[in-house]
Amino acid sequence: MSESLYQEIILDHYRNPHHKGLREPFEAEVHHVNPTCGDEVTVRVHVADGVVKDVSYDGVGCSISQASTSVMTDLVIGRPVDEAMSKADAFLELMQSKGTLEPDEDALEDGIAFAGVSRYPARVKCALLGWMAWKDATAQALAATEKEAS
Amino acid sequence: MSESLYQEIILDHYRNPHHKGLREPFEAEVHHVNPTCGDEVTVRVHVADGVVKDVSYDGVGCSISQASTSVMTDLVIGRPVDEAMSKADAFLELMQSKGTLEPDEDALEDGIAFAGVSRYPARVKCALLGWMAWKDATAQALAATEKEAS
Amino acid sequence: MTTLLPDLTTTPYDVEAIRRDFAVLSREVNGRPLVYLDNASSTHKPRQVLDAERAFVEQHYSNVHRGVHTLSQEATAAYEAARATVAAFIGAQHDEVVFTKNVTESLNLVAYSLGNPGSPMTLGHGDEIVVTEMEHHSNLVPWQMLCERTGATLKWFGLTDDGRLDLADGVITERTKVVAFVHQSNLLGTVNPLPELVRMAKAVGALTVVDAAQSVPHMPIDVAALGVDLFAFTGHKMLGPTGVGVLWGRNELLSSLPPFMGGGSMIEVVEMAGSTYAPAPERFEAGTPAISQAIGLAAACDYLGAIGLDRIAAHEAALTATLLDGLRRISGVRVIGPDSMESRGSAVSFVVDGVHPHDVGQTLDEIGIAVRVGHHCAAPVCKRYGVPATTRASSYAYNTEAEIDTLLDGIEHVKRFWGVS
Amino acid sequence: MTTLLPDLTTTPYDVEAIRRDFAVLSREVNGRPLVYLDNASSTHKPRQVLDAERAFVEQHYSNVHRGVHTLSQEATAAYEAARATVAAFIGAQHDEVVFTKNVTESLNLVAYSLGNPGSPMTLGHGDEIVVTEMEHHSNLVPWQMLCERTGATLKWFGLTDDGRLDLADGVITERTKVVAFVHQSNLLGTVNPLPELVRMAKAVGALTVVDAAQSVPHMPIDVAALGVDLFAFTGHKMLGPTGVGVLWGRNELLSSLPPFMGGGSMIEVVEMAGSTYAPAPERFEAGTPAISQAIGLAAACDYLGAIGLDRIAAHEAALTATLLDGLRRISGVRVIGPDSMESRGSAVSFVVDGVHPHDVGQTLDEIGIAVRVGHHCAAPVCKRYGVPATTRASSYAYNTEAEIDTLLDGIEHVKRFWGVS
Ligand SMILES: Cc1ncc(COP(=O)(O)O)c(C=O)c1O
Ligand SMILES: Cc1ncc(COP(=O)(O)O)c(C=O)c1O
Repeated sequence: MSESLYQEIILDHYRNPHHKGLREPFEAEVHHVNPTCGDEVTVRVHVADGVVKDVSYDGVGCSISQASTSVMTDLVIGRPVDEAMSKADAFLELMQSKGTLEPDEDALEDGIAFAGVSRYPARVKCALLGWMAWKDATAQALAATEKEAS
Repeated sequence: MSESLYQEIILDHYRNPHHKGLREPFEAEVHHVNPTCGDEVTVRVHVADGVVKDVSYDGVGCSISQASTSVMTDLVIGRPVDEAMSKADAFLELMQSKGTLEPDEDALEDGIAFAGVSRYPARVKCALLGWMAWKDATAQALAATEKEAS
Repeated sequence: MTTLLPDLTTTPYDVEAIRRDFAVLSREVNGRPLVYLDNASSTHKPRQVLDAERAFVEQHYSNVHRGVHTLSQEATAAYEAARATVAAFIGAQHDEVVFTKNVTESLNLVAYSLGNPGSPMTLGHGDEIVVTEMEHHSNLVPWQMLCERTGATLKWFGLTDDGRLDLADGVITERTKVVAFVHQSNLLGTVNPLPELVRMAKAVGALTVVDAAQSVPHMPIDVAALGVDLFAFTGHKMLGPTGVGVLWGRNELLSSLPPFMGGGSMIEVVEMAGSTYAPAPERFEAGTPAISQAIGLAAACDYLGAIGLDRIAAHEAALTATLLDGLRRISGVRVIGPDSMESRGSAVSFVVDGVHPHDVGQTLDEIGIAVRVGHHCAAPVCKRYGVPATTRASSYAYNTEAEIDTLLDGIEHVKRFWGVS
Repeated sequence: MTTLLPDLTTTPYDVEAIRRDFAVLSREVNGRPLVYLDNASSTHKPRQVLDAERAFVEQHYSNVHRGVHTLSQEATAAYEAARATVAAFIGAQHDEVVFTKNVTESLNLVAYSLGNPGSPMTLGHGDEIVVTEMEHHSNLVPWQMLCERTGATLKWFGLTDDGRLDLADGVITERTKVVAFVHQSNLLGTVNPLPELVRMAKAVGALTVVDAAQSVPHMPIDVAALGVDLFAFTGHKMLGPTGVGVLWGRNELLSSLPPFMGGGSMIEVVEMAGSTYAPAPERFEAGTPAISQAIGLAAACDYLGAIGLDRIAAHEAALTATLLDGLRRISGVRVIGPDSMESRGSAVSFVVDGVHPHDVGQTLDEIGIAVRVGHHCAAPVCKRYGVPATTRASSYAYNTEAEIDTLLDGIEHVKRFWGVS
């Protein structure tokens, strides 16, 4: 099953998710649901000095949504928000590529294991669930910190 | 064009309609319209002693509706209402036969020329316009005379 | 269980002959022969249906109802003959069948018509519409929307733990105007007690509306004998094309309802200041209908009729019994819906402990097995049984015992792959 | 007149090659070669369209949007690719195209949505909806019904004697909420001054809704450049299958409108107590869509695109000019609609003095010529011009000059047969 959606990397993240669990401190928490399959994720974001200090999460869902959220935390934690956002954009682009894009391993690291998912429109939403929640939470966190600052 | 819808009999009645024009006396007058093609007919009925004494009419429309109304008057005027009604039923049956019925010349006389029309659903309504108006008017005339009698 | 089935040995059911009519069934998926068990979602179409449509389009096509030229007459005759065939298939009269685009439109048609000016019932605050908790969204959302438009209240029958309707007292009351329910649930497989529901509705003078999307394809139906008021189903679940559905109702009832969509063919006299409408079925067929699709659906009815709905039902029952038996033997698998053959159809939903339905479905797909995963457009049922989604296998006339065995083996494979065995 | 046409000699238009793609065009009717001039009612479908549908159904069919299995992914991809093709055909974005069953549904969708709870406009007494006197019933009756439901008032632009809109002042006012009009009249052939109407509507902030059933098949359209709000057309008039239509609107606008029909696929979260809805286009596609028909329509767009809409328009213009010229030369024939080539399409309505349109049409059919007779679902236009009905000849990409000549000879025959020459 070399063409399987379920690359070893995905299965590893699914079985042993990174950074899972809800932690403090955080400036924003969001809850996203994929209504077509019931997958849910709660994401907390802690940003300071323009850097993603922590992302913690909890959720239920299929292997793709769980593994992709785990990979996402690896990719964004510790990075400047701008850089993390551009990774999110790169992942989004990969997911919308319908299998036509050669993924950039330097940028996406373990995320490249999801390239095959882009051929399965029904699963793309799963792969994006955690990422979209993170983007949403980060935007809220930035807005909240700006408000405090002003 | 031996299979033409336009049998000589139909063309004759169309060119020289029988009993056309509105006359007195009459107990009921109706106005029927075929909304899909704008054909219209006004029919007056004079019944007495259970007999169709006169049917007069005026109208505009295609050859089929005009000729069929003319044939109708030939068939019903002077006959007992029951007998006329059964002619109307025979004509209706012929029209609904989709070309499968052998028309009864004794009963329908010139009306048999319309047998071919039954193969053209869009024209069946034309052929029935005058007949339906006559049935309607006759029912009203009977109701009116009964009321007077009672 | 076997006593429930007619004797298939005296009239052998030739599933292989049937399969040859469906091109896709000889396809491979991921290197394995396709095992198509997603029939509750949609069925494949035999070449007889495709041929009927094509022959019509290539030789007799034209718009219907509006012309005197030969093609128009032929097309009208073919379209009306299709209506007669579909009507006969459910024991109905020709003028009782309205063609729609799918059962969803059929149900929306009713929900809109009943709330439109001229409706024989006035709906407002205090009036109640009753559905069930096992409705497909297509027989739930239209009623929610009708209630929102009119101020009526939506009520529903809940479900028992074993996937049946809980026909509790007090749901149907003197205020109930409409009782709308699914004949056979697409998620649970449950066949609902239609006579009982009709009796309860009639006792309070409520109109009955039946979503028969999953029953008409799978059992012989004599709609005239059911005592229901309106009855709707969809072509693509019964070997017919997409794009065509049906609403059945007695002509007097249909012709007493105000129109749904306005436009060509449904009118009588149109003036700028206002219009009058044709009687049913035309009243509800605004615009150019799904002409060739209606003809395809009639061909599907002929095809099903030639096999025999009773024999199809028996064939499915045998497959379903095998499937339920097999699932019972796999640990960690739970059926959502009736676990017995009593009053149930061939749609079997289940969950595999520890494996998300998406992963069950995808892993089965990797070995060529097509099942559906998700909430099957019946989200409240998932909620009721505390699952986010289910995996559903649903068989039809062309499935085989061997395919059910492949599925059962596949579920064992799923458990191994995801390490839950 | 010829200066209006591009030079067809340098890029020869191969009508015979096109004709070979349409099986029915080599058919005989009443012993004569079929001359099909009823294209404004519906067009025939080339084998490329039929083949595309069949290949899909035989190898990749499944329901869309709801599954993870391979067929379901393939079917979804094919359906969404069809949406993208249709969108590109009119210069639109993928998420701006809603598939409906026909243009009639597209227009009813808008009329219902605008009156439903959550509509961005409130409609009631004092509000006005403006149409024209040349609307097809499908763009008239839905607005009459909306006015009946909401208490709004219907107003309309009248017609001039030569078949044009009379853009009188005072029809559109500050109270106008919607201006709905036909782009090209199916009865008169008139192409309406769309920019002018859009300007008038925008000046008062009214929404524009365009019935493009007769324009999209016959002229290149860049919908994004038109400045209209909602734009609707139908598949079967542009070489596509029956059972599929389109509504175009910018995604922001579509997603701001409340739903029309409720059911599967158009929802986000469904609970018994209430539901939320998906964004457009899904919001307006309740139930299983016309999957294979959308794929057929995309194939039709590809086919038309390969010929070139500008070249088709030029070809039709040449045929129409020949027809109008010829009709002018026959005494006792009167064209209803513009008698010049300026801003007119290929639908030409006429009356033959002394012969009822039914008899004109039937007599032409007896020599193989298919034209439409009646009010063409635009009864108010007939009334305006004082005729009960008209005969209408309408050409398309596959018609020939020889066929127009046959029609003109046929009209002479009609006159002789009915003794009015
Ligand atoms: C201008 C116009 N609008 C609307 C329609 C209705 O199209 P449909 O029947 O496909 O809904 C037609 C064709 O009948 C038309 O010509
Ligand atoms: C019970 C039931 N009702 C309604 C529907 C909706 O059918 P359609 O999508 O053809 O409108 C379905 C299938 O999806 C169904 O199973």
